[in-house]
Amino acid sequence: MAMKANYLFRETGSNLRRNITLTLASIVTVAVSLALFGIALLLRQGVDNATQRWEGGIEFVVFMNADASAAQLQAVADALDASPEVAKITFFDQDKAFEEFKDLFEGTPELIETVQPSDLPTSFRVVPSDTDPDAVEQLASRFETSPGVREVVSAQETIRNIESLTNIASFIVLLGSVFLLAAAAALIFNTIRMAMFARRREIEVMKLVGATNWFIRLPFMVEGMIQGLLGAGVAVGAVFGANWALDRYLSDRNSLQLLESFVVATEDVWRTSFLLLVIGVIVGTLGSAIAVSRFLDV
Amino acid sequence: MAMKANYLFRETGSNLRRNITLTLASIVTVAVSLALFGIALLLRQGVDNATQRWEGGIEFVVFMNADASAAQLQAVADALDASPEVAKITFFDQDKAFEEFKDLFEGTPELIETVQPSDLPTSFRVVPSDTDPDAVEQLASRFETSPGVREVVSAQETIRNIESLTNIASFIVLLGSVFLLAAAAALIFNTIRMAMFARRREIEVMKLVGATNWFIRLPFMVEGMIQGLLGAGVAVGAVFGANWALDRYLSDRNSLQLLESFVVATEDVWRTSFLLLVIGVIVGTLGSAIAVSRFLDV
Amino acid sequence: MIKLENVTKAYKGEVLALHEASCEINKGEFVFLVGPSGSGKSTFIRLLNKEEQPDKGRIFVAGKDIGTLSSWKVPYLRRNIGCIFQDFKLLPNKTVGQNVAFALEVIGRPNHVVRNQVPAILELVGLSKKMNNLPHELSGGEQQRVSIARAFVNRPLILLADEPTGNLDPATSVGIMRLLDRINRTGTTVVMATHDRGIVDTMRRRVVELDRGTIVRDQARGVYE
Amino acid sequence: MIKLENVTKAYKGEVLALHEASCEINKGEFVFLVGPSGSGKSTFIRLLNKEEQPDKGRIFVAGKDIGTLSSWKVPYLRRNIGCIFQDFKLLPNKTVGQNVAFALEVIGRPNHVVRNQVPAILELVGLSKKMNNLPHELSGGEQQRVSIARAFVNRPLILLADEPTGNLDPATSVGIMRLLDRINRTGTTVVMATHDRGIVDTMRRRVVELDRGTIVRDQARGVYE
Ligand SMILES: Nc1ncnc2c1ncn2[C@@H]1O[C@H](COP(=O)(O)OP(=O)(O)OP(=O)(O)O)[C@@H](O)[C@H]1O
Ligand SMILES: Nc1ncnc2c1ncn2[C@@H]1O[C@H](COP(=O)(O)OP(=O)(O)OP(=O)(O)O)[C@@H](O)[C@H]1O
Ligand SMILES: [Mg+2]
Ligand SMILES: [Mg+2]
Repeated sequence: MAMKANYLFRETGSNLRRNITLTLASIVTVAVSLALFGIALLLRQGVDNATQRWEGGIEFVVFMNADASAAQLQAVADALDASPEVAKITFFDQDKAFEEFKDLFEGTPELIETVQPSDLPTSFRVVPSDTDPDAVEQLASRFETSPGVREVVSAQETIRNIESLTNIASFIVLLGSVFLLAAAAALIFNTIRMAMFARRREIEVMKLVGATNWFIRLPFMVEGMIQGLLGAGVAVGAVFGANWALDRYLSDRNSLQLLESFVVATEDVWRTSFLLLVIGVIVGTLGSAIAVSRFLDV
Repeated sequence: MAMKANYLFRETGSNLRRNITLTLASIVTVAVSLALFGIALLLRQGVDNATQRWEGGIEFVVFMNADASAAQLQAVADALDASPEVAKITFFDQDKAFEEFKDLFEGTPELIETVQPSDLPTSFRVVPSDTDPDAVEQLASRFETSPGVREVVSAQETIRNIESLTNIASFIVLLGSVFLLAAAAALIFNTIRMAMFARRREIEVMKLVGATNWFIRLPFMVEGMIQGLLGAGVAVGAVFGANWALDRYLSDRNSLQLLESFVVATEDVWRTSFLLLVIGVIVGTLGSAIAVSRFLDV
Repeated sequence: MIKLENVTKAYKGEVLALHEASCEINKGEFVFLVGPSGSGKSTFIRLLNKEEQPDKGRIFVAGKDIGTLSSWKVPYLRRNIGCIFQDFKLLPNKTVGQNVAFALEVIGRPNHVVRNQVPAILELVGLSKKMNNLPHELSGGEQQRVSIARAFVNRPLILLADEPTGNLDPATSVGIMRLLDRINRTGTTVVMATHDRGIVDTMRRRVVELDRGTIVRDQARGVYE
Repeated sequence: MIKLENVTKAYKGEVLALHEASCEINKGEFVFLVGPSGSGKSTFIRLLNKEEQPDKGRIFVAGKDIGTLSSWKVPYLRRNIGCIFQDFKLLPNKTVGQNVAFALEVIGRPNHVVRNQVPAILELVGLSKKMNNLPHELSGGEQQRVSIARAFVNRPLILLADEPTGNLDPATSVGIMRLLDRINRTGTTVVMATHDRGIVDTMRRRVVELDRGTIVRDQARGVYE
């Protein structure tokens, strides 16, 4: 094939510069498409996170009377310990409860001011080993009548609703992201084909002067790769931006502990970004290669 | 301007046919972009519907004992009637409860077989006039001790969670659809500009032969309009398809009453479709007009 | 009809394509524009068409200073000027017939006129059979003749011809020159850039010679050199 | 070197561009291809380049039947053939220098060769100053000369020239013909389609005349007609 690297880079560079309209068009298309896809992926990640957190959070809380004696506390703790269905127990004394209260109401300091640790009840947070809601309820009800217990609260109804909600949300987002990926592929390929169409005469002339298919194809592929990379780069920016915006939106409203679970780990954002770059490069390179082939048999 | 309609239609028709690659490219772009936007709009409508339904559904249920006497029933009914905070009461006798049960478990007929109407408790569904969860709870608790009442169930916790969830879902979808509309506009304009770029020589020649700007522009605008219309048509098809798929998904799982509220009214689908067609036509026509102008000053 | 006053045109500020050219062409004249390759003949013609703007000097066509012409009036100027371009400039997506018809449709001629005139003019340039072919399906000479037909078809006041016989064999060239002559006799002003010594020497019309952008000769009833 | 055996080529099944043409051209010959516009000269040349396929008959170039040539070998065939196209076929996005250099880069010539040869050949066709211009910034004749330079630059075995002087003034034409003659004398086979009676009559080489696709004359040391 005997193509000199210097020819390749010169050729690619000047093509990118000269056909600036087409270059920009391709980059915009790749960027928009991949940004949509990337955001859909993150959303799905968020939904999964939330589901996991909530499922992991199936628990019940045994609230003690404020005047429960140490012996009563110990008795309840022992009973919980002895139950094989209990996976984990956390004792929340008044200080711990106050900490949690402060976390929850971070946004409204005036509320925190009015509350004293001693106003809050002590409680046991119990994580059952079997997360089946019925089993949890049965377990919880056993402690309702223990001395010193004020109330046992389990959130089975909520959990059932939330589970079905996140199921459907996750499904919709998955569907959406697959659809977006297909749409992105169609749009990007479309754009590359149009760019090639505008340059079909040029390709024809190259062939007539004795250029082999690879000699013509390679600069187009490198060009496509760079466009894909740049477009994906913009998309990555958009994804980070969207993630940041969501973060902010959620932390503005963080009185709702529920929503915090939507936040996606930075690691996930990086992984998604990497995926977008790979897709961008592959689509750009292969798309160009395929699109140019249509005009190569002269 | 003196352009003959027959010239206009002939010109538009042959342009659409001859530049089939560009025509298809534009249609695909419009279709994909508007389909995404349309689906986002419907999703938002679904989320809104769900929110509304759930909010409208803030109610509590007073379950009576199976052996409650007619007098007890009447007493509870009267007490509810007399409360000014109650907006609406529905009495569910055992037949009605059974109907509801059948609706809920349509998918699992074996379950329906095993249940008799007499197994089900009678109940009052109470819709309070004030939907504030605290007020509802207070109202509900008043009936807990009335004779013949087995249990009063109010869903305040669930409602609170769901409200915050739907709030965020609605926000995300709104953000998504605005983003998609912007992306769609960018992509469509992009495509039109590329198509024009491929035909800039042609436009130049027309100008040199003495064609006025409008004489050149008009066929391009009609062409753009038709492409926009066709693209939007495909998008409308996709929206109907997506809606149908969602409907099916939801009705397959209709044991979850909760999700039914996601279903979007056919009227909404039609309204969205109409909107998509209008956007398609406007973007196609104006986009072409603007894009062609760039090449008109020769 | 056409007047150039000290017209200078440089491309990219370097190449002097036309330098202080002054020249007056009367209604009904037939002028040959000769000169070596790159001497500015096409530039001369493009300036008359307002395809290019002069850097200096003024140009009058049909009594109007085209330098001050507002841009929406340019199409109306061009409708009075038939132009045969050196590179033909045919519309690639229109058939031969449609290309020629386009020049008539642009000025709003009724359909029946278009339907009559187009085949007649194609007959005249010997392309009746190619009416429904696309330009890329024609030989070089055939494309050139389509360009000629399009420039003629709406009977312009002025005809600018940039090497209209460059791709034609001698016999066809003679036919085309007869046609140009006939058109000129009906009162149309003709400016024709050419390299064809034979044609210039046979016709014996006014010859304007350019050399590196300067008018070096302007001779009535002249020869090629 | 080149042999056509009963070659017939029809476009779209109707237009007979070439009909039962047989012709043998030896290594080192110089052949003029003449005939009226549309008689099939360009088609003849395009068939040798495998730009078009014949409908019937066989074509041999450099001893190989190019009808049976597998498609990946076509570029290598074309590298032995320099071609001056009637419509120039320059790459619109490359400068004059890059257009000429492209023909060398395609065959993998080292950089220093490209850097030497390109300015030399442009000097030869009189375009040293236009090295860094884009094709659309050139006059018709200048574009034609770039096309000529590109066809020459890699010293092909065969040179196909489709009206290489159509846009050139007589003086420049003579220069180009001298160049073609010189190249021919070094052993290159030249096939040139032309309308220029003067050139054919002066050079007195073999003349093949086409008329509506048929070879009507094949004369050694012939004249235009
Ligand atoms: N767009 C342009 N940009 C830069 N230079 C140009 C441009 N158009 C023409 N030129 C230069 O201006 C000079 C005159 O060009 P012009 O086309 O007028 O020549 P010409 O007399 O028509 O030549 P030919 O007989 O070869 O057609 C040439 O040197 C050409 O390279
Ligand atoms: N792609 C094509 N499709 C249909 N017809 C074609 C095509 N190319 C050429 N022709 C026709 O074939 C005939 C021969 O064309 P060709 O280009 O070989 O003529 P030529 O001798 O080169 O003419 P000229 O001197 O005008 O360049 C012409 O009648 C032309 O219209
Ligand atoms: Mg010129
Ligand atoms: Mg030809």
